[in-house]
Parts: sequence; structure tokens; C-alpha cells
Amino acid sequence: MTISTSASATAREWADLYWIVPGTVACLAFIATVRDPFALDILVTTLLWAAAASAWNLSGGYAGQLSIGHAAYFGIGAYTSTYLLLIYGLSPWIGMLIGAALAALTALGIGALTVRLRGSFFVMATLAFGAIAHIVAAIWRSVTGGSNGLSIPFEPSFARMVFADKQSFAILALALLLIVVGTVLLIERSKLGASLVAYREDDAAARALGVRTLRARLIAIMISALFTAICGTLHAQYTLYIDPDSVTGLSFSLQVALICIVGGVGTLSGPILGAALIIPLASLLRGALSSSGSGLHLVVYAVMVIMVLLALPEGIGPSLMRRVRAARGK
Amino acid sequence: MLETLLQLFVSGILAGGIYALMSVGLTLVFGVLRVVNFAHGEYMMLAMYFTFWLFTQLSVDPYVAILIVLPAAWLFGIATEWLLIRRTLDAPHIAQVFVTLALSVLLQNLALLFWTADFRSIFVPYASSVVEIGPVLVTWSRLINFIIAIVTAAAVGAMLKYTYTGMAIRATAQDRRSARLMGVNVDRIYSMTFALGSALVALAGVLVMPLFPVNPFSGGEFILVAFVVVVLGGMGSLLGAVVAGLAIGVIEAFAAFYLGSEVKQLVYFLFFVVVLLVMPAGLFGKRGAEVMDVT
Amino acid sequence: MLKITDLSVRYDGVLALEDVSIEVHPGEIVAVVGANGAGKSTLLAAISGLLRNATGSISFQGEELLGKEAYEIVGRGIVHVPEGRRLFPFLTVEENLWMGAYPEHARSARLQLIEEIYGMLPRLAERRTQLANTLSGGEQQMCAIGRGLMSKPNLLMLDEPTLGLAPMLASEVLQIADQIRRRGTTLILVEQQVGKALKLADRGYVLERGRIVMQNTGTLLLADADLRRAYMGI
Amino acid sequence: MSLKPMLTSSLLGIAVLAAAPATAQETIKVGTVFPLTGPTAVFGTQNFQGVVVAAEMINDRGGVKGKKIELVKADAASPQAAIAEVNRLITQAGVKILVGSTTTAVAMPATQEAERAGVFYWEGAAIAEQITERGFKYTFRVALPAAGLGTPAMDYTVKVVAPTLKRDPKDIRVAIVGEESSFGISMADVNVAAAKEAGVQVVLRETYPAGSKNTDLSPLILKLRAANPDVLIATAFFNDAVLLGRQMKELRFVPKAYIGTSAGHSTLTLADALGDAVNGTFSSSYPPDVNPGGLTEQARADLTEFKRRYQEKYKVVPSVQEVVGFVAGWSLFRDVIGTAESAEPDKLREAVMKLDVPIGSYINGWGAKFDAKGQNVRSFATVVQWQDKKMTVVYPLELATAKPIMLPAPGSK
Repeated sequence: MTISTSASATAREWADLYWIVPGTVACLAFIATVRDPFALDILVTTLLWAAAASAWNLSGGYAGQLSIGHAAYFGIGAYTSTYLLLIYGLSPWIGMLIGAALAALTALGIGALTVRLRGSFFVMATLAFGAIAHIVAAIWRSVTGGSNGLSIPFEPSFARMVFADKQSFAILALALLLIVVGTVLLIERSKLGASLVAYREDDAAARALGVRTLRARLIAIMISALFTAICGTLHAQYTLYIDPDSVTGLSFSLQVALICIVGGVGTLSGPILGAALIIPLASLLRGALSSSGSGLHLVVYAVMVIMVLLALPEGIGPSLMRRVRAARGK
Repeated sequence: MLETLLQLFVSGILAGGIYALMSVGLTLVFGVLRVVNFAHGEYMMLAMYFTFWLFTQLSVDPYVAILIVLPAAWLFGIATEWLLIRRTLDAPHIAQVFVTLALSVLLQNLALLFWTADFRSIFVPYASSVVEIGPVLVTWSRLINFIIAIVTAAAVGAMLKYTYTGMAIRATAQDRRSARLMGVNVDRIYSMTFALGSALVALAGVLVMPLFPVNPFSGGEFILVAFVVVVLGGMGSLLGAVVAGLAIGVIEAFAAFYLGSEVKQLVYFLFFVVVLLVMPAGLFGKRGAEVMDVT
Repeated sequence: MLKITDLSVRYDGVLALEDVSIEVHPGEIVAVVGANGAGKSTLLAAISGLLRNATGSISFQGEELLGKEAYEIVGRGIVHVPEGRRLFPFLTVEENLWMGAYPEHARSARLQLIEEIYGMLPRLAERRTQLANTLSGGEQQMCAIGRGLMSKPNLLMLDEPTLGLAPMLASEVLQIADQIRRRGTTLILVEQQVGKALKLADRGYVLERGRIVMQNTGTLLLADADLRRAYMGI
Repeated sequence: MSLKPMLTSSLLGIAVLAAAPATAQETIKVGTVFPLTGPTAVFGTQNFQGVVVAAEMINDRGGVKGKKIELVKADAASPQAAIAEVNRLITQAGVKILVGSTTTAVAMPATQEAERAGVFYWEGAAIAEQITERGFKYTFRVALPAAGLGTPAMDYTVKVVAPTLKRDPKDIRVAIVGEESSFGISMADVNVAAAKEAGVQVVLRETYPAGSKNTDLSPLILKLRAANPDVLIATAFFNDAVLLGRQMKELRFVPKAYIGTSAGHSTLTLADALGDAVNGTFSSSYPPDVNPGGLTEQARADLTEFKRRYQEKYKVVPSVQEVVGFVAGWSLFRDVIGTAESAEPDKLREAVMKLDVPIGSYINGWGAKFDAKGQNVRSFATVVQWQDKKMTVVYPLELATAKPIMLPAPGSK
């Protein structure tokens, strides 16, 4: 898999902080001034996807382990906290952590099983694990409610992580995104990050140099799963309804990877750029075109995604950086 | 009891024949172009619609429709390869995968726009007639489909093995650069392989039309099993795709009968994972091939 | 026969070849020598049409090759036997040879050609049904050269044919190259084994960081003190 | 390929967005929340088109209190999309009345979001019981919940099949199979419970994957053959209904009665797919063509007009889902908005609670009377039988248009 090394090299230049702070301020300003639930819904959704994509990016991007089975972790997070809330009245704040721990353990298991697989074989193995999670969610009715899904009562309270207004949820999603981005930032600059990139670029050479790539990969996939599960809990608390298709479906796994790829895999800003483009685009197109023929909005969406991928195959972030650098160079 | 076992086995094998045919084109395209084509199922869906249309508008029997649908699928394959796939070959692997994914969304929703979400099916009286082979009941159309699938796979295999073009296809799969140095017009091989892959999955589409209905999302439902089959068989391995297709069909039938229909897919996914753990290159994968596709 | 003028190749803004001019006459062996990364393989890739970003001119028998596709160039009788053999690993030896005769002009004569090659390289005949990836390094090199000859080339370009071979085998391979020339095929020989290559070659070019720094007959180059110091450690 | 085409098309998207219809004063806007893309689009679209025809019919008859109904269309293909679309309809299009949703996965979050915003939600056909169990003020359901739709299958088994076979219900063996979806699971649960109550033996209960994932149901049919039930009750969407119908025949499994529960078994094109083999199949279902004797004169006229218009507009014959969509729209426009003081949610709620529309007033024989939870108690299911490749109501007897035939099924043992 070719992923530009120069992109991660520039990422090292702390340049990221130039956009994290203004980005956060812009979000807060948006939350403080905008009252339109439609716009806030787009913001919340974008932030949640950005967080999930950033988490995916840790193993999918930095380590180059393209997973299309992350829905398994998302589902574990969503179902664990929801089940504990509905059956034992346990606060999702705690349920979220338990779900995250379960997801990390699952990831350790899956990671250990798939160490020998590379390339498309790894991709397909993750696809299979995602599919297994989906089937289990559908047939384990006593826990997941099966296809009927689970519904969280709308009883706003901080302890139940249910909020009457969307602003609170937007702040929560923003906080989560910042935590994920902060973690990725730390990892990127640590030995762990270097090991991941070394694995991605050339495993044999890295190991010959004494880099413990296996350990690094397992840690990365565990952290990735952990945050994905937390996103799952937040998703459940936001939509207040989960079912196997919406939290363990293949569409989640594909979407989260697509966001990273559009934005630029293996870069800190990639998942955020990707989410900021893809999510509002999908929502706005649906809004603008759903009064026309059924499916038209998805036709336009697909065409636009194809054009972006063809024009900027390495993602928006790296391509922009390259242009900026080229401009500076002149 | 024995009768049930036999019946299950035969049903599984017959279903597996179609899985094999769906997967042969996918594995070829993967082997040669190194493209995991997520839109493969949509080619099948389009072929099903085309067959439906020929049947209802022009009363063309589905088995005759093969003669019309296959060339059309071939041309459609050439067109998409030229318009899209070719332009992604130098892109990172993942960008490539997601271009085909977006293509599948595009084709599904174009189909939705043109033909609505309603299921369409055709009724051919002879399709449901039954042959008795000993105690086993075999549906005519399923049997014919199986024979066509296996003969087609064998023909493709022979073409790859014994013709110059087939050898060039294999050579391109193994080393693009060397193939170019031998004077192979690699772009033409790509285009031809993609067209062949499209025609093969279209054939599967025509064959199943008398058996199940089609709607814009039918392809998406079939593609998952085709992926499992392709990887299980060893990516790029034609024989592997056929064997794995039949195996999945049989596993599904036995799992459904003994463990319950709701877990039949769970069983073959688990089987798939176990095989990958033991044989990371699939059943018939060439040693080292699992890293060959890392661009 | 082959006349290259001011050939430049740029990768990612870096010049890999700069204004390279080379001439090859019929029946010659021309050696191109130089250190690792000097641009030797890039030169051959440019001639055989694998690169799209070359500028300058490559004229073969009066015809411009630059801008032509690789398969068109093979069709004109130029064959490039790449570094590292690059056989088709899961084709048999015989299938690899058949692939060599892929161009239209060679296909009709392939039965006769393959017998000639088996005659010249008897080891391949013994192994004809084996998969190419089961061959030893020397056998693989023979097979790669045989595959190149299967297209009845006018000009055969060998890229590092002795790389990774034991000295005995390396000499054997170079002898085969000489044999091929005597049968009337022109050769370009790219080598890091500067001494052996120049001894065999009629003329030689020395490449350094993408530029031709020396050119002369093989014998005179061999006698050059600078060259001996730089490349042969003498 | 450059950035330019991408930019122009996204600008185009924004332009379309900005040009969202400037609405005339004299309309009542109603947002429609149905899945129109994705795997559940089939039924979502059928429901939606029923609503569209209802709106056109009411507008051509002069609208509601002189105002035209203006539908604002949304596409809610997933829970997430349902939330986004409901919010868009409310804040961008200024809609205060919503009608939806077909599936539970759309209905649950959509009604939740509407309730939070204080917007009126008129649910048509989503069947999960919990939709009206959450104490929502503005959510009402016209069609019946799962229990209502599923139980006629068992009622019919006890009250018609058993006597016809001259057997005690306790000696009747049933097999209950269904697809792995909210709909399939609910139907199976309801029938298993009803069987227990009636003392009918359940000899097999099996769930199979939903969607069009099944290519071969012969293992299931072999199991059925081994279990040897008298009655088979099956919940299947169209694909599996076709597969079941075909493969049961091929593998010579013939129960004495084969009863589907709506969905695939009540889809008109089932006859195209199965040919004569469809005849004799039952389906417990929303009523399609009920006996006109059970309808008011107005409803009969409405039915004729609906069918004509639907066929003209969509070039297909409307069936049960389209009819339910129409009834949902019709009851909302004519009877709720038409009798409310204003189109404000609170006033609409008042109007709903006061509704007393007798059975037989809507084109499928339903009426409207809502309980405190917001559930219409005057909707019911019927049992239809495919006779001469057409669905014919055979139960309950007041609405029946024909007597059941082929019972026990020829060839059954």
C-alpha cells in the first residue's frame, strides 16, 4: 500500500496545532450561535464521524491495516452501554468505558488472529469479523433485542447522557473528537507512531532494525477499537435507537474508511477533513435532491466521491499540503 | 436420513455452482488488475434487469438471453474499465477500492431511479420442473445452471491455460512490468479481463433470473458471499474460486439444516476465518501471493 | 542502429538521466557501466518504453521510439531482459519461453525458435515443465535470456545479467551473451561487473549520477586509470 | 481530472439548496418520512406513493378547508438519516405535520425527534408495538401493530382451517418460519404466543436471514418436511416468498394450509413469479380489495378513484402497502387536518382524540378511533387467499369476497 511518507513527515512539524485551535473555536462559536437543529445535527454527526474516522485511522492509516470490520467495535460500544443502561440502569458514562474495554479486548483477539495476514487478505478477514458481529447482533436477541433494536427512553439527564438540546451533545462530541485527536497526536510523535509507520512501509526492514512492529500494531488496533466503541455509545445516546444494521452494518465500516481515504489516510487532519466534506455533503445532497427522483442524491454523491478519489487519490489533506509546499517553494 | 444427507449435499452443490460463477470473474479481475471490485455484484444486478426486460418486452427466453446479455456486459465492462478502473490503477490501493465502492452506490441508485425499488421476477414454467435422481429431487433450472457454471469455469480455465491470450493474462497477473517487456499490451489485457469478469458475473445474473427476483439492491446481497469465496479459494485462483464456491454452498446447506437457517452465514464466515488463520493465502493461493497485491 | 540523443528522465523533480546520448551499431556489444543508482536501469526502461516521462530522442533504425508503447517497441525487435530476471513465477519454463514469442512477428516461428534455444541452453530443456520460481538463480537467468531471444530480437538489452550469480555462472552467462552476438544480434549490456563487461564489449559508456562521463572502446576504457580506480578498486 | 468539475458540481448542489421552493401562503405543508433508497425502499416507496395519491385526490377535490396539501419529501433510509431528515423538514421546510415511516428502524428515531420538536407525527404502517408505548403526545399510528397483523393467521387456523379439516385445534401442527428482521421476528413471536393460547402445537420455529441473501431455502424445506406440519405460517419479503413458493413445490412439501403474513405474500407480483402455483396460498394482511358491501358509499367511490389514479400515475396496480399509504394520507388530510381548528400540533392532537370514523369508511374497510396511547383501534387485518392469481379476502367473514378454496391443499398428506 502506498501512502505518502512525506505527509506524515510534515505532520511532525506541529503544524497541526495551527488548525486544531481555530477549528475548536469555530465549532464552539457555531454551537453558541446556531439554534437550527438541522445544522446542529449535521455538526454532531460530522464530529462523531470525525472521531470514529480518527480512531480508524490509527490502525487503518498509520499502520496501513485497512479494516472494513470496525463496525464490530462500534456495535460493541453501542450495545454494551445501552444494554447496561436499559437492564441495570447503569449510567452510559460508565457503560461507555466497559464497552470500550470489551472492544479493546476483542480487538486484541482479532489482531492476534490476523497478524499473519496482509493486503487484501487482511481486509477480507476484517470484513468477515464485521459480518460475524452483525449476525451475532441480529440473533442474540436477549441482549441486543435482535432486529427490533433497542430504544433508549428520552429522559434528559446528565447521568443518563441524554440531553434535551443538541448543543450539549455537540459539545460532548467535540470533546470526544479532541480527545481522540490528542491521543493520535501523541501517538504520532511517539515511538509507537514511528513503529506503526515503519511497519506500514516495510515490516521486514523495520523488524530487522529491532522495531517491535507486532506489539505496536496490537496497541494501535486496541486504541482504535476503544475509541470506536466510545463513538458507538455516543451514537446510541444521540439517536436513542440502535439496531444491528445501523451499528454493526457493513455500511459503517465502509463509511469510516471512506472518510479517511477522502481526507488523507495516515494524517492527523485527514479524517477530520474527510468527515467535514463527506457528512455535510451527504446530508445537504439528500436535503436538496430527495424531492426529486429516489436515489438521485446518492447518484450525485457517488459521482462526487469518485471525482474526488480520482483527482486526489492520496486524499484532500496530503494533496493540499503538497500544493501549499509547492507554492511556498516557488 | 441418507436421503436427506444426499438431498442437502446436492442442493448445496447446486447453489455453490452459482457462487462459483459469481466469484470466477471477481477473482480474475483481482488477480490481473489487483482491483478488489466492490461493484461486481451490481454488474450481476444489471444483467438480471436486462434479462427481465428481454423476457417481458421481447419474450426472449432467459437461456437465449445469454447470447444478448453477455456481449452487452462485455461492452459495459470495457466501458467502465476505460472510464474508471484504468484511471485508478496508479492510485493507492485503498483509493482504488473505494472508487469501485462508489461505483456500486452509483449503479444501485441509477437502477433505483430507472426501475424503482420494486422486485421484478419472471416466470418460466419449465424452470420449476423436477428431475428425480434416485431419492434426490433436483430442480431442472438449478441443474442446468450448475452445468453451465462449471462448463464456463472450465472453459475459462482452459482458455487461460492453453491460449496465447490466456497465457498473457496469467503473465500480466504475475508480473505486469515483465509482461509489458514481452510485448504484451497490458492495457488491452486489463480491458479484456475486466470485460470477461463482467460477462461472467452477468452470466450468473442471467442464470439466476428464473430462480429469484431482482431489485436494485440484489447485487449488494450477493457480493459478500462472492468475496468470501474469492479469498477462501486464494485470490486470483480460478480453481480455488470454483472449489470454495461449492464448499460454501454445501456448508450453508448443512448449517441451515442442522444448526438453523439464521446461523448459516455465521457458520461460513467462521469457517472462512479459520481457513485464513491456518492457510493465510486461502485454499489454493500461491505461496507468497498474499503479499503480492500490496502495491 | 540505435541513436539516443539528449535523453533526460525526471522522477518527482529529480533528474535520473540528464542529456544522455548513446549510439549502438549493428552487431556490437555496447556496455553501460556505473555504480548503483547511476541511471543504468532507467536508461534501459526509457528505451523499452516503460517510462512516460522521458524527453529527448531515441531513434531505432531511423524511427523515433520515444512516446511509443512498450509493446510497439518490442514489435520493432528490441528486447529488454530486466534486472532480477522477472520471470513469471507461476508459469512453467516452457510457458515463460512461449511468452517471449508473444509479438506477432515471432509467434509463427516459435516452434523452431524454442528448439534452437533448448539447443543453446540445454538446462532449460530439462526443466521445461517446472515452474519458474523453482529454478536456481543461474537457471532463471538462462530462462530470462532465452525468453528474450524468443522474440527474434535485433537488439537485446541485458540488465545486470550476472547479479547475484557465483563467478563461474557469471562467466557462463557472459559467454552466452557473446554467443548471441556472434549469431548476429546486437547487445546492450548493463553491468556492475565493470571489468568483465568491458572485456566483452566493443564499446562502453560510463554513467555517473545520470550523466555519461566517459565513452570509448571497451579496451581503452579498461585501460583508463580513473575508471579502474573508481569502479574496479585498482 | 482536476478540481474544477468537482467544485462546480458542489456549487450546483448548494445552488439547488438555496433555490428550495418558496412556498405559497395557502398550503398546508406535510413532510413525508419514508425510506426511499436502500434495501427497505420497496415498501417505503409503495407507502409513500399511496400518500402522494391521497394528497392529489384531496387537492383536486378542493383541498382541506380551502387549502392545498403540499407534500415535502424526505428520504429516511436509516435511523441516522431519519433524524437528519426530520430536522430538515422541521427547520428548513417549516413543516409541522409529518407522515411516515414503513419500518421500525425509521419510525423509532423519527417519532422521537418529532416529539422533541413538538411536531405532529402520523405513523402509517410501522408495526413495532413500542412505537406507541413511549407516552408520546404527538405520535399516532393508523395501522395496527404487530399483534394485530400477525394473529389473524392463527385465528384463521383455529377458526377455519381446523373445522374444515374436521380436527380439534389441539391436533393441528403448525410450523412458524420468518425472516430475521424486526417485522419477521415480531410476526413469529405473535403467532407463537397465539398458538400457545389456542393450544395449537408448534412443531418448528425457524428464522432465516433477511433481505435477498437466500439463494436456496431447500434445507429449511427439508426441515419442514421432517417436522410435517399441517399449517405453515411464514413471514417473508418478496424474494423469500418467491423462493419458498417455488422450492416447496419442487421439493414436494405441501402443508394443508400455507399462510403468509403480509409483505411478500401480499405483493401483487407474487403471481407473476409463481404462476398458477400461487393459488391457494393465504396471507394475513392489511386488507387489499375488501368486499364492497363492507364499505360506505363514499369509500367505494374513493377506492375506485384511488385505483384509477394510482395506475395512471405509477403504471402499476396498487396493492396492500399502497393502500395503507393512501389510508394513512387520506385519514390525516381529510379527517384530522380537516376537522382540526388549525394545523398546529396541539389542535391536531385534539382533533385526533375526537375522531370517530366508523369501520368501512376508508378504502380498505378501516375506520378511525384512537386510544390514549395514540393507536388506531379501528384498523384490522384480514386473511386473503390467492385465487385465480388474485388476492381475495376470505376472512373475517363480514368482509370476505369469496370462500376459501383448495383447503386442504391438493397433494397434502
